[in-house]
Amino acid sequence: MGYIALLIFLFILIGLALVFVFVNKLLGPKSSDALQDYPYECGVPLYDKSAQSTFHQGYYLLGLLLLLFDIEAAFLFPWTVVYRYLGIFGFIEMALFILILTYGLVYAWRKGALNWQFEEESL
Amino acid sequence: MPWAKGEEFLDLKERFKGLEIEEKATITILRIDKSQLIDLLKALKEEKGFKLFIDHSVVDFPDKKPRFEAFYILYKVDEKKRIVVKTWTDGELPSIEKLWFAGKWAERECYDMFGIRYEGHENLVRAFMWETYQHYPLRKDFPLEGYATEYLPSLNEVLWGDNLQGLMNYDRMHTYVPTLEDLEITEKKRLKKKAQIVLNWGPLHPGTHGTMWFLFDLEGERVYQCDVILGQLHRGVEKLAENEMYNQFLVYTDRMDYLSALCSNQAWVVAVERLLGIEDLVPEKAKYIRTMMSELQRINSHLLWLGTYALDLGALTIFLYTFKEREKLMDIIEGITGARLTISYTRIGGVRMDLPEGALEVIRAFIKRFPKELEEWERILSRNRIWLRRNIGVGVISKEDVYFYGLTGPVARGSGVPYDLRKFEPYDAYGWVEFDIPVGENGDVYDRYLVRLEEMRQSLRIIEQCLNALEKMKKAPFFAESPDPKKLKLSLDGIGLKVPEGEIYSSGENPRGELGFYIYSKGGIKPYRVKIRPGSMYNLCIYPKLMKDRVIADAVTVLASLDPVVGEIDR
Amino acid sequence: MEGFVAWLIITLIKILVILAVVLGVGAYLTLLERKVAAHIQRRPGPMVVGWHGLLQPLADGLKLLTKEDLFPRYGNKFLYNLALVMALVPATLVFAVIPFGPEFELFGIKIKPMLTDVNIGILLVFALGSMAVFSIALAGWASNSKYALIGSMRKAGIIVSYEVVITFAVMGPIILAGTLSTYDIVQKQIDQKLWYIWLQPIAFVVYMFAMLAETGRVPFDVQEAEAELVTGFTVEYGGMKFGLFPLVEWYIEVLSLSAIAVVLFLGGWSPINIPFLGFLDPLFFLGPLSPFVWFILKVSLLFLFVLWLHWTLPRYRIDQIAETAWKVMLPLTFVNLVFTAIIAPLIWR
Amino acid sequence: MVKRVFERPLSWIERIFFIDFIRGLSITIRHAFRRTITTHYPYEKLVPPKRFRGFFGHKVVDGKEPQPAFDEWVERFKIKVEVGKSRCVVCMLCKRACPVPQLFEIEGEKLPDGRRRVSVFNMNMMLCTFCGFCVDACPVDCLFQSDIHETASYTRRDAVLNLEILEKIGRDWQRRREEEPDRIWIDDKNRERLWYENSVKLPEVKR
Repeated sequence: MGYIALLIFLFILIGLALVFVFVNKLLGPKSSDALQDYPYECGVPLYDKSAQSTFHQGYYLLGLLLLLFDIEAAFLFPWTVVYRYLGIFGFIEMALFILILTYGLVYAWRKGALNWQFEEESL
Repeated sequence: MPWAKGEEFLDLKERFKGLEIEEKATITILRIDKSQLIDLLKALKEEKGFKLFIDHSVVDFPDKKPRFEAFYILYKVDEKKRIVVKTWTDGELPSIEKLWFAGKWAERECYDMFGIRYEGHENLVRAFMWETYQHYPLRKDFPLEGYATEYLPSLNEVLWGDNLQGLMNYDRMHTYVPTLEDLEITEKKRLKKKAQIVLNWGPLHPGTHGTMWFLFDLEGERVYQCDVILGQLHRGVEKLAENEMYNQFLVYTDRMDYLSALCSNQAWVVAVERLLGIEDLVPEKAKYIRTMMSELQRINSHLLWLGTYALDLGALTIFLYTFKEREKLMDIIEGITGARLTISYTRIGGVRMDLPEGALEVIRAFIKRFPKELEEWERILSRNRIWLRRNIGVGVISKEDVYFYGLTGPVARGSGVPYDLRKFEPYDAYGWVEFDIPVGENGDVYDRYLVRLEEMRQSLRIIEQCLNALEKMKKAPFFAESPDPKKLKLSLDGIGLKVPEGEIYSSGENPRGELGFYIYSKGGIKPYRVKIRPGSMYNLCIYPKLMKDRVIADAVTVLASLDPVVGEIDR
Repeated sequence: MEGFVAWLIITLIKILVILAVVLGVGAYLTLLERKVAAHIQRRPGPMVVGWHGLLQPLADGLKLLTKEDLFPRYGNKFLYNLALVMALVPATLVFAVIPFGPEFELFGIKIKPMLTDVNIGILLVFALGSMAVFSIALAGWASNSKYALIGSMRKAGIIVSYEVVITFAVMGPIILAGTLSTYDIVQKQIDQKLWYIWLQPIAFVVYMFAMLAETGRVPFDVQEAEAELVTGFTVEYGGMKFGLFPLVEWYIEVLSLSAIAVVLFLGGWSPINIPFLGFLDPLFFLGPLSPFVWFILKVSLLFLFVLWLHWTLPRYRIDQIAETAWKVMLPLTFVNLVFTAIIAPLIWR
Repeated sequence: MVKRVFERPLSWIERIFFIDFIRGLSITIRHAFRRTITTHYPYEKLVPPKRFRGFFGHKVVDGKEPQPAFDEWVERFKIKVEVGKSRCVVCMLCKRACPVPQLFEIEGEKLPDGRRRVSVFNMNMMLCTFCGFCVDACPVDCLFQSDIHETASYTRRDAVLNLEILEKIGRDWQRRREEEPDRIWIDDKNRERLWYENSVKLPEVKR
C-alpha cells in the first residue's frame, strides 16, 4: 500500500515537471534573432563549437570510491537496524568491517586518489 | 626629484661607444645606438642595480630620419633613482623580453600603436587592436577621426525614421568595428589549443572586473595555459592627450582608472607642475587638500576592491558592508567636488574649489568610525578558515618576479618590496605627513589582502594629519598665483597655459600601482606625446604565469588580488 | 473496496497538501531568503510588490512563466528537458516519508501526517537524494556550454563525496533507534526521552556540512560560483526552467534535508528535550497542534541557520571540499559509528 | 617606516569549536537587527549637494551679477541686457575651455538698436563629460551646473539643451538654491539614515 502511494506521487510529480518544461513554450513570446541560441561564452566567438568533449575532472576516482563505500554502506544499513539483537558478535563483526573500510580509505589516501588531480600530476 | 646623476654612468662610457649622458632638471637620459641597447640595459640591470622595469614606448617624429625615438625607463629601488635610456630607430628594435617580461607587453603595445617590429620577440601580436586591423593609430599621420568605413545608423533613426538635425546630426560613418570573424582570428592567434577545452573567460563575465578577455586552455579545471586579450575598452587616451590642452586632459585621467579618479588627477597635475617647474608655487593648502582627497579616494578604491574580492570568493555580505562605507566616502567626495566618479577636482596650480563648510567635520566623523567597521570585516574574513584556505599559498609572487614583471603598488609591497612613491619621491603633502609602508612576507594573495587593509589604516593616519593641518588654514589660498601672468598663465579653466619645451617622467602612487606620465613637450598649449604608464597593465602581465597549473576557482582570487581596472589597462 | 477508496482519497489529499506546502513554501522561502539577506546587509529587501514585498514571489513566478523558451545551439534537447524532470521529481518525492507530526484521528480515521510510512524511509531519502547527481550532470552536458559543464562536474563531484559521508553520518541515530522508518525513529526518541543530537554531536555537524554541500549552499556553492562560472550548470536555462533549479536545490532540498535532520537528531515533533528526563513544552496551550508547530519551528530554525551561514561565509574551492569530505568527514563518521555502537546498548535499556 | 604584515595560523581551539565561524556569524546577526541605511530610490531621493555637477543652466539677469566683470563684458561685446533673460555675453570662452568643443553651438544676433544678444546656445549632453571647465571659464557667472541628475530620455534629441531650457533651469536654480551656503551637503532625512552611525553634526543652516 505504502509503495502504491509513492508511485501515485511519482506520477503526479512527473506530470508537474512536464508542465514546467513546456509552460514557457506556451506562455512565452517568440522572437527570432540570428544569435539568440548561441551558447553563452561571454559574448565572444566560441573557440570550439561543442563543449561535449572529454573532460578530465579527477572525479573518476572519486566516483569509484563512491561506488565502493556506498555499497559498503548498503551492507551496513541492515546491520544498524538489527544490531541490538546481535550483541557482542555483531559489534566485533562490524568493527572488523569498518576496519577494512578504513584500511581501504587509507589505501586510497596513500595512493593519492583523494588528492586533486592536478596536484598529483605535477609530481 | 630622484633622477640618477650623470656621473654614475661615466664608467659605462668606456664600454659603450657613443653613449651620451644628458642631465636636465626634470630627467636624466642615456642615449645609445640601437645596436648596443640590449647590452647597456643588461649592464644597467645587472651591474648598476636598475632592476625594476617602469616603462617603454616610442615617440614619433614623422619629419625626422630615423623616425622613432624609443625610451626605456628603469628604477633602482634600493637607492630610489630613476633613469631613462633612449635610442633612435626607423621601425625595428631589439626585444628586451629576456631582461624584463613587462617589456614584452610594452613592446606589443608599441607594435600595435606604432608598428615597431621587435627582433627576438616571441609573440609579437597586437596588444589592443584586433589581428586584422591594418593601421597604427598613435603615429602622427593617423587621422584623429579615424578611417570612416562603416555605416552606423543611430538608434532614433532606426526606431522612428528620425532624421536628426543640428548638433545631433553627427557623421554616421564610423571607423572599423571588429566582426565575429575578426575576433575569431584574434582568438585563434593568441592561443594554440594544447589541452582539452578552451574557455573564453570574459569579456562579459562578472568575475573579470571589467571587460577583460581571458582564454583558458583547460585540462579539467586546471588551467594549462592562459592568455589575455586586451583592448575591449581601448579609447585611445594617449592620442587624445596629444590633441587636448594640458588642463583638459585631466578629464581623461578620470576615465582611465575610474575607481581612483582623484589619484590619477593628482598624478597628472603634479607631472605638469613639475614640467613647468612650479611645484613650489602651489599653495600649501591645495597640497594638503589634494593629499587628503586622494587618500580618501584610495580608501574608496580599496573598499571596492575588498567588496568585490569578497564577492568573488563568495562572501556576498562584505560587499554590501564595504559599499555602505564607500557610499559615505562618495557623499563626502560628491559634496566637496560635485561628482562621485569622474571627479576632475585638481587643477594645474591648485584645486578647483576650496573645501565647503562642514567638510572637515564630516571627514572627521567618517574616520572616527571607519576603523571599527574595518575591524568588523576583518573579524568576518581574516581569520576565517575558508578565507585562509582560499588565499594562503595562492598566486605567490617572489621578489625577483616583482622586478622582472615590473610590478608596482600593493602587489609589489605584498611581496616584500617597499616600493611606495609617496615615500620615495614625495609629491604634494606626502613629504610632510607620517605613515608606514605595509609590506608582506610571502607574496601570496593573502599578503596582498593584508597589505591593502593596512594601507587603508595608513590612509586614515594621513587624512587625520591633513585635517589637523587644514583646520589651521581656513582662509589660505587654494590656487597658485602666477609670478608673471604674461609668461605663465595659470587659471582654473586652463585656457592659455603654455608649457615650455622639455620632457619629464613623473608618477603618482595610485591604489593599483604606479601611474606614470611621460610627457614630451615641444612647447605650446598641447603636449607632443604623452605615454601613460598604467600600473594595472603591468600588474596584470604576471597573471598568465600565476594562473599556470591553478584551477579556475583561483582565477578570481588571483585576478582580484592584482586588482586591475580595465579603463587604465586599455586606456 | 470501500477501504481502498477511502485510502485513495486520503492519499490524494495528502499529496495535494504536500505539493501545495512544498511548492508554496518553496516559493515563499525565496522571499524569506531575500529578506534575511537584505537585513543582514542593511537593506530593506523587496518592498514594492505588496506589503513588504509579500507578493514578490508571485511576481517573480509570473515573470519567469512569460519568458521566451530558448534552447542552446548544438545541445541535446531531450536530455536538456529530462534534467529538469530529474531535478524536480526526486527532490519532492522525499517529502513522502517526512512525518510532520504524530498520528491523529479525524472523523474516526487514523491518519499519519505523512504520505506513507515505509519501513525503509531513511534509505529512500538518501537514494532519492543521490538522484540529484543525474539531473545535474545531464543539465551540464546537454546545455553545450563549458560553464555549465564545469559547474555540473563540480556539483557531481561534491555530491559523490558527500553522499558517502551523509550515509555514514546517519547510521548513528539509526543504530540508536534500531529502525529505518522515519516515523518510528521519532517515536523512539520520544520513548527514550532523548534527542539523538545529545549523543551524536559529531554526526550532526557532519550531517550539516553534508547537507550544505548537497544543496549547494555557501560555503559549498561552487557549482554556481557566480564570479567564476556565471551561474554554473543553469547558465543555458531560461524562464521557468531556470527558476526551478534554484528552487529545487536551494529551497526544496534544504527543506527536506532540514526535515530529515530534525527527524534524526532533533526529535521530530517532540518539544524541548531534557536528556533522559523528559520533555518541556512551552507551547502546551496549542493542544494537539503543538507537535506540528514544533516540527515546523525546528525546520524553519534550521533553514534560517542555513541562510545565516549563506550570507556570512565565503566559499571553499572544489578540491578543498572533496578533500575535506574524504579526509576529515569520513574518518569522523567512522569514529562516530564505532562510538555509537559501544554506547548504544546503554540507551536501549 | 616599513610595517610588516603577516598571517597567524589558526589555533586548534578555533578549529574544533568553529570559533572563526562564530565570530563572523555574530557580526552578521548584529547587523541584521540594526537599522537599514538604503534610500528607496524612486520613492525617496537624496538632495544633491550644492556643488553637484549635473545638467547645465543659464543664470538669468536679476541684479546679482558679479560686478564689475559683468558690466565690463557687456560693454566689450555690446550686449543687450534684459532682466529675466540669460546673462550670456557670447564670449565663447566656455567653448574654448571645453575638452569636447563640438558639443557647443553658440551664436549671437544683432538687434536693430546695434546691440547684440545670444540667439542660439545649444549643448549636446551626449558628448559632455561634466567636468565643469566651461563653468570655470564663464566670466559673468552665467553658465553653471545644476543639481539635475535624472537625465535619462527616450530620444537623443532630448539630450540637447537649448537656450530656453537652459534659462528655465537657471531660473529654477536661482529660485531654489542660489541662496544656499556653500556647504558640503544639506541635512536630509535619507542622508541621515546612512550617516546615523557616524553622528555627524553640521552647523545649523536655514533653508
